[in-house]
Amino acid sequence: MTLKGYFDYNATTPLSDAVKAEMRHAMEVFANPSAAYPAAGPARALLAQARQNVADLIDAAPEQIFFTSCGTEGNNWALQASCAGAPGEAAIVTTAIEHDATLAAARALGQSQGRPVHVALPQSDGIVRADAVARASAGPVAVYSVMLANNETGAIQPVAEIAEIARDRAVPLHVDAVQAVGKMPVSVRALGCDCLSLSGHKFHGPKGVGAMYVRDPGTFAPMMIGGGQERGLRPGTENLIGIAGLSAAAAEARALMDPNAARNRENRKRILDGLRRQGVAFSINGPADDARILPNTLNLSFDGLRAEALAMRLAHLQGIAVSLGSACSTNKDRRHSHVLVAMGLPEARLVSALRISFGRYTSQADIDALVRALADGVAHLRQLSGAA
Amino acid sequence: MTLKGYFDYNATTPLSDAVKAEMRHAMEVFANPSAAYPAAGPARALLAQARQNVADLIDAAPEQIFFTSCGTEGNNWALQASCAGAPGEAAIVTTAIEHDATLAAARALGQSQGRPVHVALPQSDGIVRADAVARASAGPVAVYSVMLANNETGAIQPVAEIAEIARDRAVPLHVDAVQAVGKMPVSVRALGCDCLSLSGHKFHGPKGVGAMYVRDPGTFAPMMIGGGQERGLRPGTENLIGIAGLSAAAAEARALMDPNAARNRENRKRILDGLRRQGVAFSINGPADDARILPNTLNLSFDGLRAEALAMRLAHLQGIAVSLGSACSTNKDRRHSHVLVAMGLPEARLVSALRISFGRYTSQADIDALVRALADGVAHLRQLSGAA
Amino acid sequence: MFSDLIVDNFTSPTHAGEIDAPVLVLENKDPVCGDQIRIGLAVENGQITSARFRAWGCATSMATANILCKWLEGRGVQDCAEASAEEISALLGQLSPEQRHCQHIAQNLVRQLAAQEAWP
Amino acid sequence: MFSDLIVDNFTSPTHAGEIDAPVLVLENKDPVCGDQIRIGLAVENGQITSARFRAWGCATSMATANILCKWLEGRGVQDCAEASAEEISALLGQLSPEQRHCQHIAQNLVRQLAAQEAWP
Ligand SMILES: Cc1ncc(COP(=O)(O)O)c(C=O)c1O
Ligand SMILES: Cc1ncc(COP(=O)(O)O)c(C=O)c1O
Repeated sequence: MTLKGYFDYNATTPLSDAVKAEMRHAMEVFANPSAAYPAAGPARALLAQARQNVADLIDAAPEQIFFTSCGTEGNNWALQASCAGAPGEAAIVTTAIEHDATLAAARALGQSQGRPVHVALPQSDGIVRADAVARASAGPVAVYSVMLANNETGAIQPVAEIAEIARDRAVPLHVDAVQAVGKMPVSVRALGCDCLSLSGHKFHGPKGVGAMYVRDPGTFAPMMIGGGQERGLRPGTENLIGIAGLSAAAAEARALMDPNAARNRENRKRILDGLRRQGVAFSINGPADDARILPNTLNLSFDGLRAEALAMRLAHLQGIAVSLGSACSTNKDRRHSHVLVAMGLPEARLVSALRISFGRYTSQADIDALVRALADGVAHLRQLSGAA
Repeated sequence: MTLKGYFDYNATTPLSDAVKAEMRHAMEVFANPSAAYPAAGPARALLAQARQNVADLIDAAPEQIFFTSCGTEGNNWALQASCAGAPGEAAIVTTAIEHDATLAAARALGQSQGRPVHVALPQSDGIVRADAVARASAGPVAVYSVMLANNETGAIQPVAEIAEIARDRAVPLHVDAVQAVGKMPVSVRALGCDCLSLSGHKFHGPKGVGAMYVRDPGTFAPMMIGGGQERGLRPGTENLIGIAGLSAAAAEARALMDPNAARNRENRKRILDGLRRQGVAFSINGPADDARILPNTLNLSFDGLRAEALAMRLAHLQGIAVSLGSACSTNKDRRHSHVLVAMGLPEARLVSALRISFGRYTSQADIDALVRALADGVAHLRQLSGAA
Repeated sequence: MFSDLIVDNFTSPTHAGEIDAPVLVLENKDPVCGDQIRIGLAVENGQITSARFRAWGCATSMATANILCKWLEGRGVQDCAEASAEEISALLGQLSPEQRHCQHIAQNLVRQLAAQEAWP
Repeated sequence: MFSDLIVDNFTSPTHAGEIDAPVLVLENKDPVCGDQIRIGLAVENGQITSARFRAWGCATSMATANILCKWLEGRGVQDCAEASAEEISALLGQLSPEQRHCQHIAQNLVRQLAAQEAWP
C-alpha cells in the first residue's frame, strides 16, 4: 500500500491488509456471541482471540480486557469508574496536555459531582514531570489520569513514576495510552496502572473500536448498564467486525513493533536533516531527547507564517495532509492547541505549529516530497508576508 | 443468501450483501472526517449520507441523528441526558418489559441519583397500556422511557398515547426502538418522542453501531465528553465502516419495508398453521391481534417440557437456532424472562417459552423444517417426561 | 458449551422409558430449577439388570438421566451405592457452572441406593 | 471546506509583492486572529493602476488579499470606495463560518479608501 502525502497518522491510520482481511472474514460471522446455540461458536471464538491479542500487546491477561467503542469512551469510563467509589471531596488529578476526552471529561465530571479537578502543567518540552503531578495532589485524590504519549508532540510521559505517587496514596491511576499503543512497547505491569484505554484506529485497526484494560474487573464500575456483555462491564451487542479488526491490528502491531519504530525513527531524522539541508528555519515543539518522544511524531513551528496557510498549501498543491494540533479539535471554536499553550510557547510558535506524523506506509520518497513542499511553502509564505 | 435454521433475528441479523459491499468500500475511506484537508472529504460525505439515510428511515432530519456504538449506549444516554436537567426528586418512569439497557440502567441511575424509578406493568398480552404508564406517574417525572416493540414477544406498545401523557406533563419521552426500526414503519414525528434509540444489527447492519434521534440537539446533554465529533454530543473518532454499514442497512430497510413485512407475516402464519396441523399444543405469549405485534416474532410455550431442552434438540439435531427470552440475558444468572414474568404467565408457560424470530432470508422450506423439528422435539420431550 | 457426552446422551437417549414393576425407584428434583429425574431399576441377585428413566428439565439433566441409567445397568447395587460423589460427578464429564446442578441430582439419586434397606 | 476561488487565489497569488512608492496603502489586522493584510496602490487620474499585497494569516485571508487586489486594479478609487459591504463580501464567494472574518478585513480595507481625503 502507498499513502502518498499522508502525514496525519496520529489522527488516524489506514487499515492494513491483514486487518481488512480479518474484517471481511468477520462479516460472515454474524451470530450473537452471547447466544447458547452452536452457531454462536465462531463469534465467541473471535472475541476470545481478540481479547488474547489485545492482552498480549499490552502485557495483560485476557480477562482484563474489555472492548469499547473508542478511546474517548475508555477515558470517560475510566474517570467515571474511578470516581464512583471515591469520597465527594476527592479530586481528579490530571494534566494540562491530556486529550479533551480526558481533560474536558474530567472538568465536566468534576463539575457534576462537585469534585475539584487539579491539572498538572508540563515543562516547555511537553513532559509533565512526576513532581508536578505530586504538587497537584494537595488534599484527597479520587483518581490520577495521565496519558502515556501526547498526541500533538509525541512526548512520552513518566507514567511509571506517577504510578508510584498513586500507589503511595492508594489512589487508582488511569493511563490514556491511545497514542502509545502500537507505536511503542506498552506493559500495563511495568506502568503500574489500574486501567488503560486504547483505540484501534491509531494502529491500523478500524475506527470506532477500542479496549480498556482493567486490572481488577471485580471492583470496576460500568459506565453503561445493559445485557451483561463483557461480563456486565461493557454491555451492548459486541462490534464483532470492529473487534476482529482490532484483533488483527494488535497482533500485527506486536509483530512489527521493532521494524516500524526503526523506520519511523529514520524517517523522523530524514525530515529534520532535509529541512536543515534546505536551510528552513524551524523549531521543534516537544522533547529534545529522542528516547522521550514517539518515533513517528514531529511537531514543528515555522516563525513568520500561520501554519494553517502552510497546511493548506501542502494540501492543495502537493496533496499532503498534516495536522494543526489535534485533529479532533478542528470541530471546535478554539484558536490554539491547549497542549502547546500549556507548554508556554510564545504566540509566534503557537500560530505556526504543524504536526507531522507518519508510519508504516510512509516511504522515503514521501518524506523527500514533504521536505521539498515544506521548504517551498515556508519560503513562499514568508515572502508573501514580507518576512523573508 | 440462505440462512438455514436461523430463527433468532431479534437477537441479531446477518449483514445483507448491500451492507457488506458498502462496508468493504468504506474500508478504503480512512481519513479522519474531522480533518481540514481534502483527503477527509470522502469520510465526511460518507457520514453525511449515512445521517440522511438513517433520518429518512425514521422520518427525522439529518441534524437530529447522532451515531452511537449500540442500542445499549443509546438507552443509557437517553436516560442520563433526560435526567441531567431534572429536579432530584423527579422519577424515571419506564415499563417492566424494557430491555435491561433501559430497565437495569434506569434502576442504576435512580439509585446513583437518589431518584425514584416507577415501572409500569404490561397486561397478560405483553402490552403496557397508556393508563398503566399514567398511573405509574405519581409525583414529578424526569423522563418517560418506553420501548416501541418488545424484543421477546414482539408486542408493539402504544407509544403515541404515552407521548400524550408526557406532553401533558412537559416531560421528555425516550423510545427504545431497537427492535422496531427496520421491521415496521417508524416516524419520530408520529410517535411524538424527544429521543429514540436504534441499533444497526437488528436490520442487517453491523453490530456495534447505532443511532440516536434527538429532537432538540441544542438542549441535549452528552454522555461522554471529548473531541467534539457529532457536534459534541457524541465524541470519539467516528466508526466509519460501521456507520457505512448502518447507512446501507437503513436505505435497504426503507426500500424493502413492505415486502419484508409481508413475507414475515406469511411465515408467521405458516408456523402457526403448521404446528396446528401437526397437532402440537402450544400457547402464544404476546398480543393476539396481528396488528399489535412485530410480524417477524413468535413467542410460544409448549407445556410439559423445558424450553432449554427443546432449543438444544433443535440446535444439535437440526441446526436450528431459536432463543430463550432475550439473547442478551443468557450471560446472566437469571432464570426466567423478566418480560414473561411481568406478563404474569404461570411457571409452566415461563419455563417452556421459546422465541422464534425470522426475517429477510427465511425461506418457506426453513419454516417447514422448523415446524417439523418443533413437532418432533415437543413429542419426544413430552414422552421423556411421561407427560405425553 | 455442551460436551459431546451431554449432547449424545441428550439427543439420542438409549434408556428412556419405564420398567414394568420396578424393584427400586430413584427420584430426585432440584429444588431451585425444578429439574426432575425418576429412574426405575430391575434388580436380580444384587445386580441391576435394567434401568429406565423419565426426566423433565434441561438438556443436561436429561443427559444425566441417560448416563446414569447406562452406568447403573449391569452393575451391582452395592457397588453403585458405594460410589463416591466424585466418581458420580465424573460420569458427566466437564460441565460449565450452569450445568453443575446435574451433578447434585446424580449424586442424590445414587445416594438413594445406599439408603435402601434391602434389595432383591 | 474551501471554495475553488479561495484555493486558486491562495495557491497561485497573482498580486503578491510591493509597489514602489505606493500612492495609497490600505492596512488592516484582525484583532482576534491576528491576520494582517497590507495593500499598496498605484493611482493615476483616480484610477487604480496597480495593487500589490503583503499578508500574514490563514489561507483565506491571503486569498482575500489577492482577490481584493485583482478587483481594485483598473477600477476607479471613487467607485471602489462606494462599494457596499455586501458587494465586497460577495467578492469572496461562499465562506464557512470560520472564514467570515476575512469579509470584515476586506470591508475594513476598502473603507479606508473612502476615508482618504484626496488622491492623485
Ligand atoms: C429492545 C432492545 N433494546 C436495546 C437492545 C440493545 O441493543 P444493542 O445490543 O445494540 O446494545 C436490544 C438488543 O438486544 C433490544 O432488543
Ligand atoms: C491521546 C488521545 N486520547 C484519546 C483519543 C480519542 O480516541 P478516539 O478518537 O478513538 O475516541 C485520541 C484520539 O484522537 C488521542 O490522541
